[in-house]
Amino acid sequence: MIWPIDLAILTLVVIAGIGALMVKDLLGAAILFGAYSFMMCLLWSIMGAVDVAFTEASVGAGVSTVFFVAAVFRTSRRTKD
Amino acid sequence: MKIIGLIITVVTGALLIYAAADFPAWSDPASPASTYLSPHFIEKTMEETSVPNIVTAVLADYRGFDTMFETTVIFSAGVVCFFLLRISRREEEEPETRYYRHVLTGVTIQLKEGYKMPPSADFERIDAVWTPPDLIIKTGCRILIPFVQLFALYVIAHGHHSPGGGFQGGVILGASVILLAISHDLRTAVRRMSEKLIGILCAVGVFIYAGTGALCLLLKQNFLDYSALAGVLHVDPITARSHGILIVEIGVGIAVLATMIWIYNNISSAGRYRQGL
Amino acid sequence: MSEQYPALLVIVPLLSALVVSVAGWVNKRWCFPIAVAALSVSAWSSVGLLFRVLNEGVIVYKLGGWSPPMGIAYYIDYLNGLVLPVVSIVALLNLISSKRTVEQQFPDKTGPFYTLYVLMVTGLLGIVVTGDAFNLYVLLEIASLTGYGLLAMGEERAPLATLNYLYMGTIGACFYLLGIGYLYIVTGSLNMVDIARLLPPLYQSKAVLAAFIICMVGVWLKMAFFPLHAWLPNAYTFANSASSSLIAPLVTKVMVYVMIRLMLTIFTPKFVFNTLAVHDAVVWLAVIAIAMGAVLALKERNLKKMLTYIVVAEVGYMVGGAWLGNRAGLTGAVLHIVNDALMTLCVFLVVGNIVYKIKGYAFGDLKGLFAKMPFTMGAFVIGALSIIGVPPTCGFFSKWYLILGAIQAHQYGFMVALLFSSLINVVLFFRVFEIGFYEPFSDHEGHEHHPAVMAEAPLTMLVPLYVVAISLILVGLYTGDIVNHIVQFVIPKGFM
Amino acid sequence: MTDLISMVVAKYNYWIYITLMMIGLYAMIAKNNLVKKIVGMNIFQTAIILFYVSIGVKKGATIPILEHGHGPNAHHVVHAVDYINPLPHVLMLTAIVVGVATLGVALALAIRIYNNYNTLEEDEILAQVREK
Repeated sequence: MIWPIDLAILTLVVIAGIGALMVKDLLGAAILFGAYSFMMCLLWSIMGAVDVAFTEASVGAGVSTVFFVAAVFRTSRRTKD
Repeated sequence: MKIIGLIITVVTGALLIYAAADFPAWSDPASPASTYLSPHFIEKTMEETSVPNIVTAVLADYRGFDTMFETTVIFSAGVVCFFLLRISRREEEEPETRYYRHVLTGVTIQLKEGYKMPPSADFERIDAVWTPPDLIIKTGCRILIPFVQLFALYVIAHGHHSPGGGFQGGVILGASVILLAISHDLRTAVRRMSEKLIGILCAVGVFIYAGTGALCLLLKQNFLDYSALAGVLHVDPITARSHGILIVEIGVGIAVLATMIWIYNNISSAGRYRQGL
Repeated sequence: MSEQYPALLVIVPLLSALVVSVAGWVNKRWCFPIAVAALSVSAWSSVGLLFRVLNEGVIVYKLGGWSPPMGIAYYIDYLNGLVLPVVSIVALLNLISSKRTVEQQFPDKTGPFYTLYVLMVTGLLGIVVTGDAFNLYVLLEIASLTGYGLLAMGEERAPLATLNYLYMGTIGACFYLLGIGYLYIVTGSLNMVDIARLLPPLYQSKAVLAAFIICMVGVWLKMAFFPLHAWLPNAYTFANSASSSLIAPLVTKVMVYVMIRLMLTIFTPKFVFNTLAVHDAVVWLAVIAIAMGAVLALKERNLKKMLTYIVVAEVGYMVGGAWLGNRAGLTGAVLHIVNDALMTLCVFLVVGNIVYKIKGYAFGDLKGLFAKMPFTMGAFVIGALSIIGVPPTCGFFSKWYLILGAIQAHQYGFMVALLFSSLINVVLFFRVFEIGFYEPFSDHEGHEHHPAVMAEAPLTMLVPLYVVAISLILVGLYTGDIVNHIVQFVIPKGFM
Repeated sequence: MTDLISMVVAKYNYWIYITLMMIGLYAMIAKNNLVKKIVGMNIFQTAIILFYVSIGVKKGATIPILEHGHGPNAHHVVHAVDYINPLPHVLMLTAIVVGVATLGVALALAIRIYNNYNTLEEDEILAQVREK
């Protein structure tokens, strides 16, 4: 395991997670959530959980983000927090 | 609410940090989790099931019962989304305003109160909220989709030897149809895979899994004991386990494929299939 | 065939849920008979299993032919042997009774409704029968997801109430999952019996303590134990009556079963009552739960919501009884799982009948109901007497054991809370009787009809209701046999 | 002090998981927007998955796919220390699936609520409910 990469990804995971919750636009939150999932997937593949990482890449970063975007499209992008 | 949330969060976090002190060191090969059950799986999987990918073997055989219910969870999510969102057929058959666009000139025609236009090559039906078609996106996706689907089939079939399996492959297959719906429109995707087909495929996928288990039951073995299939498949019991895993992975793939499209269709159109994302 | 009962119990409903779902697309009329047939098979196998447990003791069924702890196994002992028939029979009776309501409320969606219904019963039966801690989580999620779907179809406020339930339920299930992860990291096993075998040397570990607390909080969230009950009343009140009369009797009771299973099988009473010694605090929490449930129920002017607060109070009975840590208390708690499932089913079926005929359940809608629906209200009286705890109905006997346990454990606060809540229940139900009996019937425009015309619910709704009402009395009369032949074997050694 | 630092360094994955879980839990309780709560719920679930995956990691081991499974070199002796613990991975595949299923149901409910009240802010919805 290469620790600088590891540390960089861990930091990005936390930043993306907080960003998804802070941003004042639901579409932005959905996309940041996709980024969060993808960083998580990288983290797991570093840890050797290849099957889990593969699933997270297709489900978390792929289909979940699409669901979010579709739901935001059907409702509203507006948010107060 | 914010203060209560903060208090609950801090208390939970403190409890978890307090407990983490007694964990075995991280990545320690001598921790109980690594020495109790997992050596059996790692060392015996090959001789007991003949599947090199240990995760696949444990997923679909040793803990196959979990995976069957995992597929059922996805299936029930699909049914719930349909149940909650889908507008009933009677309501949808009310006369609607249709929009048609002349392909060459771009003139839009509005037909009220259920009038239809006879199918012709000059006019295409469009949504009320219409965005101009992007040639690059449409063509790009049309080229991409077959390759995505080919890759998905590879992922399902090669799950015994490499990361992947029914679930990941099914999601990718579903995503290819969702891509079609996004790049064109929902109506195009629904024309390719009708709602009824999707609804039946979901159930069929889970049925393949549970039915394989029930077949083992009928062949006088315990539920999901694939070695019972040896007589049916004309192979030895260990290879029968490997084949049994492949069969259930295909079932998972079908169920997940259909459910992902189903959930997407219902969410993106809020239950009215006439217009979606 | 009888050695395959444990598999049939869960597999038959699962397979038929899939068939029902396909039938919903082909011909809707087949859905209901298939669902009834499936749940009848489950009920039959669960009763068969109970008799096998009585004759042979604990049954172990290995799924996939892998012996535990490698694979997943079912363990059926006296505790889940008793709970299984209750779950399957309650679900079957409610299914038959709610046929008309479902056709009235979702004419287009009967297929998905019955699919979700049968899947939910599959999940609940699986939770009760499984011997694997992680398998329990997966089945819990099936039961919850289908439950969200069923509850959200109702009045205008139902989706919001259900979404709140979904947040709370997800936190609860995730806490349970996390607790199992903590146990896995220190023991390396997921099988309940195996974890119990590996745990004793680790009782002083902080990780085990945290695992216990997290699991308990998760399960309490799911069963709506005070102060984590906030999601329950709205979610159950605004749902359609067919779903609420399935979910209100079963979900909280099954979660109480999971709590008792965690306490007795995974963590063992030695850890819970000797190493931890927090049972006094939990019993006091149960006292507050009962008192708050009763007081909040008193405040409601709406029959269904009043009943949901009674459900919250009843959860307090069972949690308190289980945490008293003695023979009588645990007997009372286990008996109350059975009794409360039947009592709650009885009163919620009555609400279902009233909603079917009157289209309302506020106190104002109940005027003159004894004249209008005498048979329905007759069953309501039996259910109400049982909840109050009048002998010979079954509610009296479980309450008797609970009070006995409270006295033996010197928990007089719990005893007072039980008596107080019985008193409040008397007030609650007699207020409803009074409105139903003395006030003249009036329709929504306020025109008084005198005398009210009898408009009883159809026979398909009345027969299951009366089966439940009579079983309330029968279970009460045979309480002694149930305790002597089944419940006393649930009590672990060393309980006084 | 050095003890503390070495403990922090040795288990840093666990600290990250606890941080993410706290973020998710706080968002689920304190956020006002329904979709934001759903994002928080997903972060909460992924944090638990991260915890499980961290259990499985083993120093000096490779991914849990046997080399030379079939072919001439098959049936050589497999040593457990060479491969990562596969069991948590299996469990977490299931948990990811449960997560996406819950997400679908939650979004469907959010759309239903939006259709009823025309907003996703919880306080605005409650204000509308109180008015009626």
